[in-house]
Amino acid sequence: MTRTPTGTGPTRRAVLGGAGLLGLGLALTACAGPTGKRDTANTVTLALNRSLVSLDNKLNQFDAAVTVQRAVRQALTAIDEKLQPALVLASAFDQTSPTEWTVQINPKAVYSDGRRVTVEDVKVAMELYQKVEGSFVAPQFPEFPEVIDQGSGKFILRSQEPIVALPWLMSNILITPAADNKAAELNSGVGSGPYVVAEADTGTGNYTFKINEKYWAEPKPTVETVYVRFMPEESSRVTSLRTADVDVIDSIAADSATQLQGWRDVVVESVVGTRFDHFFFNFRKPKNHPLSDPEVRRALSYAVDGNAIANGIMSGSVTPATGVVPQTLIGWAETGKFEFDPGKARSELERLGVSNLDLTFIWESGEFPQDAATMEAMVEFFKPVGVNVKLKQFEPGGDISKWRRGEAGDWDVLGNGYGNQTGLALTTLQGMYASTAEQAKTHDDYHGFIFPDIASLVRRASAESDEAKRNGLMAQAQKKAWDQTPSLWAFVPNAVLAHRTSVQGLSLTPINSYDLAKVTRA
Amino acid sequence: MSAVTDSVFKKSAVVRAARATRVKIIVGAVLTLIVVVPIVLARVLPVPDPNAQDVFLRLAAPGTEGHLFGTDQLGRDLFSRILYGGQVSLLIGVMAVLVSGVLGVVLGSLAGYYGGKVDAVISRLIEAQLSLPLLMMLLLVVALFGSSIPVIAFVIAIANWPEPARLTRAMVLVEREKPYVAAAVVLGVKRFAILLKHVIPNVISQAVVLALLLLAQAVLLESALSFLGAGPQRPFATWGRIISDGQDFIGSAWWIVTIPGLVIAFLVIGVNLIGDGLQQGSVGAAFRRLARSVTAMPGRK
Amino acid sequence: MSVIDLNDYSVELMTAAGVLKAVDSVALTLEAGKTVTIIGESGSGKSTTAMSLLGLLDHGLAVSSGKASLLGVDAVKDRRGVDALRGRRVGLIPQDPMTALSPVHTVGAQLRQAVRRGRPGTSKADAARVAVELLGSVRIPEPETQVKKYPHQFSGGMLQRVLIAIALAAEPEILVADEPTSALDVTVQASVLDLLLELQERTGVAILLITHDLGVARLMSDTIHVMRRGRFVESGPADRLVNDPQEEYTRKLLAAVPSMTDAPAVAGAKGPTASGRRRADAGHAESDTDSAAPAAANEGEAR
Amino acid sequence: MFRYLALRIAQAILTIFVTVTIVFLLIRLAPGDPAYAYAGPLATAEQLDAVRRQFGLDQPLIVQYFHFLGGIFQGDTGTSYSFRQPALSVVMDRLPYTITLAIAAIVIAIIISIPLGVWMARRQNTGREATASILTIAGQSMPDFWIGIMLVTLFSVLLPWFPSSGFETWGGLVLPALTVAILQVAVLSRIVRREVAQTLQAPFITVARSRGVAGAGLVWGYGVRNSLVPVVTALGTRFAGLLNGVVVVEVVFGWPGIGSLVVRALETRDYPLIQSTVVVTAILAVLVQLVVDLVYPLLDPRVRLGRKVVS
Repeated sequence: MTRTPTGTGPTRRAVLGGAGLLGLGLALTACAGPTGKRDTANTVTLALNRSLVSLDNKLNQFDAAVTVQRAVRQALTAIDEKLQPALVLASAFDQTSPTEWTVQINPKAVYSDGRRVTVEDVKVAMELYQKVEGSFVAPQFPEFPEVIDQGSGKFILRSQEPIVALPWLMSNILITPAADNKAAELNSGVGSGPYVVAEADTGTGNYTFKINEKYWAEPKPTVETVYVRFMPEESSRVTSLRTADVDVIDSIAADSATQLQGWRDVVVESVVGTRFDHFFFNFRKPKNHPLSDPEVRRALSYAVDGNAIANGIMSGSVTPATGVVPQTLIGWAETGKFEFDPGKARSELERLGVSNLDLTFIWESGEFPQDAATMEAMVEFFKPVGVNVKLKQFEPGGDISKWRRGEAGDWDVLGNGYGNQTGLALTTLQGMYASTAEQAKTHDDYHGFIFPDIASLVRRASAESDEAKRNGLMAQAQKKAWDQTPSLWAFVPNAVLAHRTSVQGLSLTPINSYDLAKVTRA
Repeated sequence: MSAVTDSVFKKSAVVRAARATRVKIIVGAVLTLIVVVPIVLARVLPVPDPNAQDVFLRLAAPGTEGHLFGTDQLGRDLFSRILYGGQVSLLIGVMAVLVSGVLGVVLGSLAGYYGGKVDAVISRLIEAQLSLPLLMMLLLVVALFGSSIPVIAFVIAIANWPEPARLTRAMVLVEREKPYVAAAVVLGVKRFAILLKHVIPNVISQAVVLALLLLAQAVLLESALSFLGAGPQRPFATWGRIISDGQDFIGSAWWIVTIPGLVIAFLVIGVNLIGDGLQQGSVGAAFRRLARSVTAMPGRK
Repeated sequence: MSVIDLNDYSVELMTAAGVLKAVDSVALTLEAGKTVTIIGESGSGKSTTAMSLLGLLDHGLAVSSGKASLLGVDAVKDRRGVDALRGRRVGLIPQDPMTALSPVHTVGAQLRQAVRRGRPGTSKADAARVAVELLGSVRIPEPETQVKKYPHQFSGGMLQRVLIAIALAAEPEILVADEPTSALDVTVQASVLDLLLELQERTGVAILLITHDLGVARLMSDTIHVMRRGRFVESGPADRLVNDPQEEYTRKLLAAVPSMTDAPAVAGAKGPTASGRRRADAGHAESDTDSAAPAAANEGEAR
Repeated sequence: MFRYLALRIAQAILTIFVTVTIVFLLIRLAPGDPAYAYAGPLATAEQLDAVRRQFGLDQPLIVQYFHFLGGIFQGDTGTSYSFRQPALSVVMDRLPYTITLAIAAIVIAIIISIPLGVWMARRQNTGREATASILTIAGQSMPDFWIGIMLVTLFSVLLPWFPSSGFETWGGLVLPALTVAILQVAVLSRIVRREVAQTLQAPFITVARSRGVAGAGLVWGYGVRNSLVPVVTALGTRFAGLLNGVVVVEVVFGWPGIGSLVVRALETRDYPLIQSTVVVTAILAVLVQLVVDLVYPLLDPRVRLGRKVVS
């Protein structure tokens, strides 16, 4: 025992007091009690799989967050079950000329603190959405229209080129009082939605909403309090639903869904989604590289057993793609089916003179349910074809984007998911297949997929106000993209939601969100 | 005619202590061998390929169609995945023990033998290491330098070297005072040679027990790291990863999570029991007294 | 009536190396008010005999046999009986005072505990008062303040006095003194022995003394048993044994005493006390105790 | 006594300084660029440069280091990339949860391990003690995340008694605290057994028995009371360890403590958050160690009163 230097020490009581106080102080002041106040009378608890850092979607935008964000803030329009733009803050939204849309703000629209929704609010919101770096919403606008105030709540949205999808795109611009808005994520503050933020704890990712007494629109919300909790582990979301600690959980894997199907007072709802998950080739390859040849890409795609993935690993919760964008989107065109024939894959590769090919697959964990398992299955699919596949998994938020921009290591196939919040095929086409050479200069293109003819078709379509002509242009663009075999295999996952039977009125839309105002507690 | 009959003798403290030690070592050896032997013989045993998948036989319960432990989310045989996964876990564990053992013994003996400034520096390092938030630091290193097997083994070694260092230092402190060291000095043997040839060999014998305890700790640490995602690259799976992947199927396939955990527990309990048994046996007394003289430093155990 | 009566008493120790007969059929009787001493080199089994008799050896280690009666209780078979005697009718004075008291309890607390155990029914206040008196009776200055002190704040000699006070707290009929002065330096030894003699005289307590120091044996004992490798080599009245040893071993033991006539006159601890005069007329010259115990046998058992 | 404390405090500051510097260097040496983490997947090239300038990542290492050290003294350890708030406030928001879990676990551990340890010490080497010893070794040998998952499987999935995640109701604390407590009970009971058994061999125990002190009075009054110093030291070390956030258990239970926070911070290369967490945990660990050192004198008069010999 360390022999301490002797000396006249303080009396025992003094030392006792000192140590006791310090220790106790450390413990007591910093203790935390339970966060949730579970009076289960008229409340609903939602469990999200990602931490909802903000309540307006300037930067990140993931499926379930839309439901919560739209409960507090609203946009001029909203996408309904049939993926059409319904009017919300706007009482009129008409295309008065190819490059101009005239919009009338609904006179009844007021914020939860009584302030009226003004044109200035829309103007400031549009500007701030552009200022946020890496925003998910901004790149979907071919260009940002100018807001011209016409007085008494009326204004014109004027752009250089016609923006056919403007009503759809404006559903993502959430409106906040101009004075309170900032070029950053807001995790509290005032909105015009059915609920107001009573508590926001970004530390734990938990929020508490109360009914907005002054809600201007119909239907009026009936559930008194809504708790939003962050639960990253899917297994704990599923078990919490069983123990009724949570009422609604979303984006759950097929296996959890099948587990919950058998459970008495739980209902699983699913609808084919608008997200496109695929194993996209890296197009930034030198000309002589085998992967630059579409026929080699086609041959490789024959090795993938789509049925085993769709109905085995994902037990039927996804639909194999029959085109280059989800079949649920407006303007989708069927371009062909994926084929599974390892023999044909081997013979084609031999014909094309490709042997002992090494491929590197990369993905960010959590991109889509069972992503890691599917990637491990890919390794096995390619063994009989004589292709050696190596896997590289990235953690969420890690530096995968550096690899995707071609600024880090070389890779061949990327497991990627591209969400769609507008319901239009145009938006996904613009995002994935319409990159320009100029964007490639700063590595902002979509993995080197640069085909000027496809890009010009998409641009012409987005400016074509006549629907039939527009769909024709888009069909051509999709056919051309399909012929390039952009991905090994692709699928459209169902939007899946599970909730306790005591909670009703959850009308799940393909963009994987629902209107909280319509939710009722039995 | 001694009054100590057999029945009396059997209840004597000494006999009971010896029996308890023997029981521990036997139970420990059995548990360890049950796990280690199949893992080492994995290549020879009639075990299916760990990566062969049958997607339509996924999440099958143990015993279905010859799968002893059932199948995982890709229909791969869980028994063979645990065996091959075990090879990596054991390899990492053994490598970590070797590195931390060597590092610990070298630094420990330097500190013990030369004392003074050398001892101060090394002891401060040991103390600083104990106050570092261990798992955070390991995760940081693995997250930043990639998760290959050597990196993980090295990281676990970094976590475990203070233990052997402290105990070796204590042993050397005692050995140094012994007459044979003084005699060697008189004979003009250089100080370092004395340390190397005489002092360390004496100390090594007691280090064997320590190696077992370190192996147990290394295996636990490796499984925690790979549970948190810091394991070797996919599709290869160590125990920790099998459990973390299996978490999504607790409801429908409880065995994916349960069995690998049991295997880890069996191995680590076995190794700990052998270590504990040896510690109480003949080596015990001296070893324990030394260990206690070391508790002057804030011990971790 | 004899307070201790041992006949053909043996103690066997079960060690890793097998069964070891530490005490081999010894015989001994201790009369009330008398002092019997067992003298022998370290490892001769003298302490084992005493400890085993008091039931202080672990049952998993030591097995006693033969006939042994302690105040009428059968020390071999009636373990519970012996337990009841300890701290009431039998007291022990340990060898090394420095390690004999719990370092984290005050001297007073341990003394009060002994008093309340020895004299059932004493209230807390009375126990405190008796404790202070006892410290006074063993010649400890300002007992009121010493009572609140911790063992590590006392010297060896003072601690041994405290231990004697503790042993006497229960007014025992037998005091077993296991090498009470071996750990003390010579100057302090004399005062402690003197205290013991005085207390025996006053309370008539019987003393079983264990020592390897011939000087101490000659000074204190009525009967002496010389012990070697677990057996009594020679027993007899103190004077007869010292002056006319029969056994070869006893003679060798006595010869080992260095006869330094010009030993430095050691200042008595507190000058001649009353008992000092008693000893003078009992024929033990003051100088005898000064001569160091036989050098050979004085290395004290390594604790 | 005070000189002893001053020495301990100086050592503590040195340890914190070393810890913080190691973390700072580790993060900067490793590959990976935080700008990407902050700017998000679709950021353009000049947006990335803007981010690097904003956080001073383009400065030379030394400048960043002194900026970082300066920041610690003013309580500003940078803005967290993923939370977009001062990193220190994010850590302090979650620290109470880790402390609550640590206290709950250590209280359970104390209540069980001390009586268990004493019970084992008194029955050294009997059959029952051997089984108890093997059980405690087992408790020490099971991976804590696996214990957590098993408890969730048993008490949440099969028998829905306790919540399996988060801390909404007090029930939420039960499974995580139990998971952490099992390992601590295993370790602490073995320490208590070893210390008490060793104390019971001490000479003053035999002398106390000679005074008739026996049974619980002897084992607890003298045996346990004299083993408190090593036991309290072990308790302090274990508690300091727990305050670093039992990372794995927090991840399994989605416990909003600093353990699970740091795992996310590592994944998202959130350097300011990693650094802030390590600074806070290092200070906490050292604080608890100081409290334990303060408690030494209370338990051992030899340390408190020094050596004033009464002769």
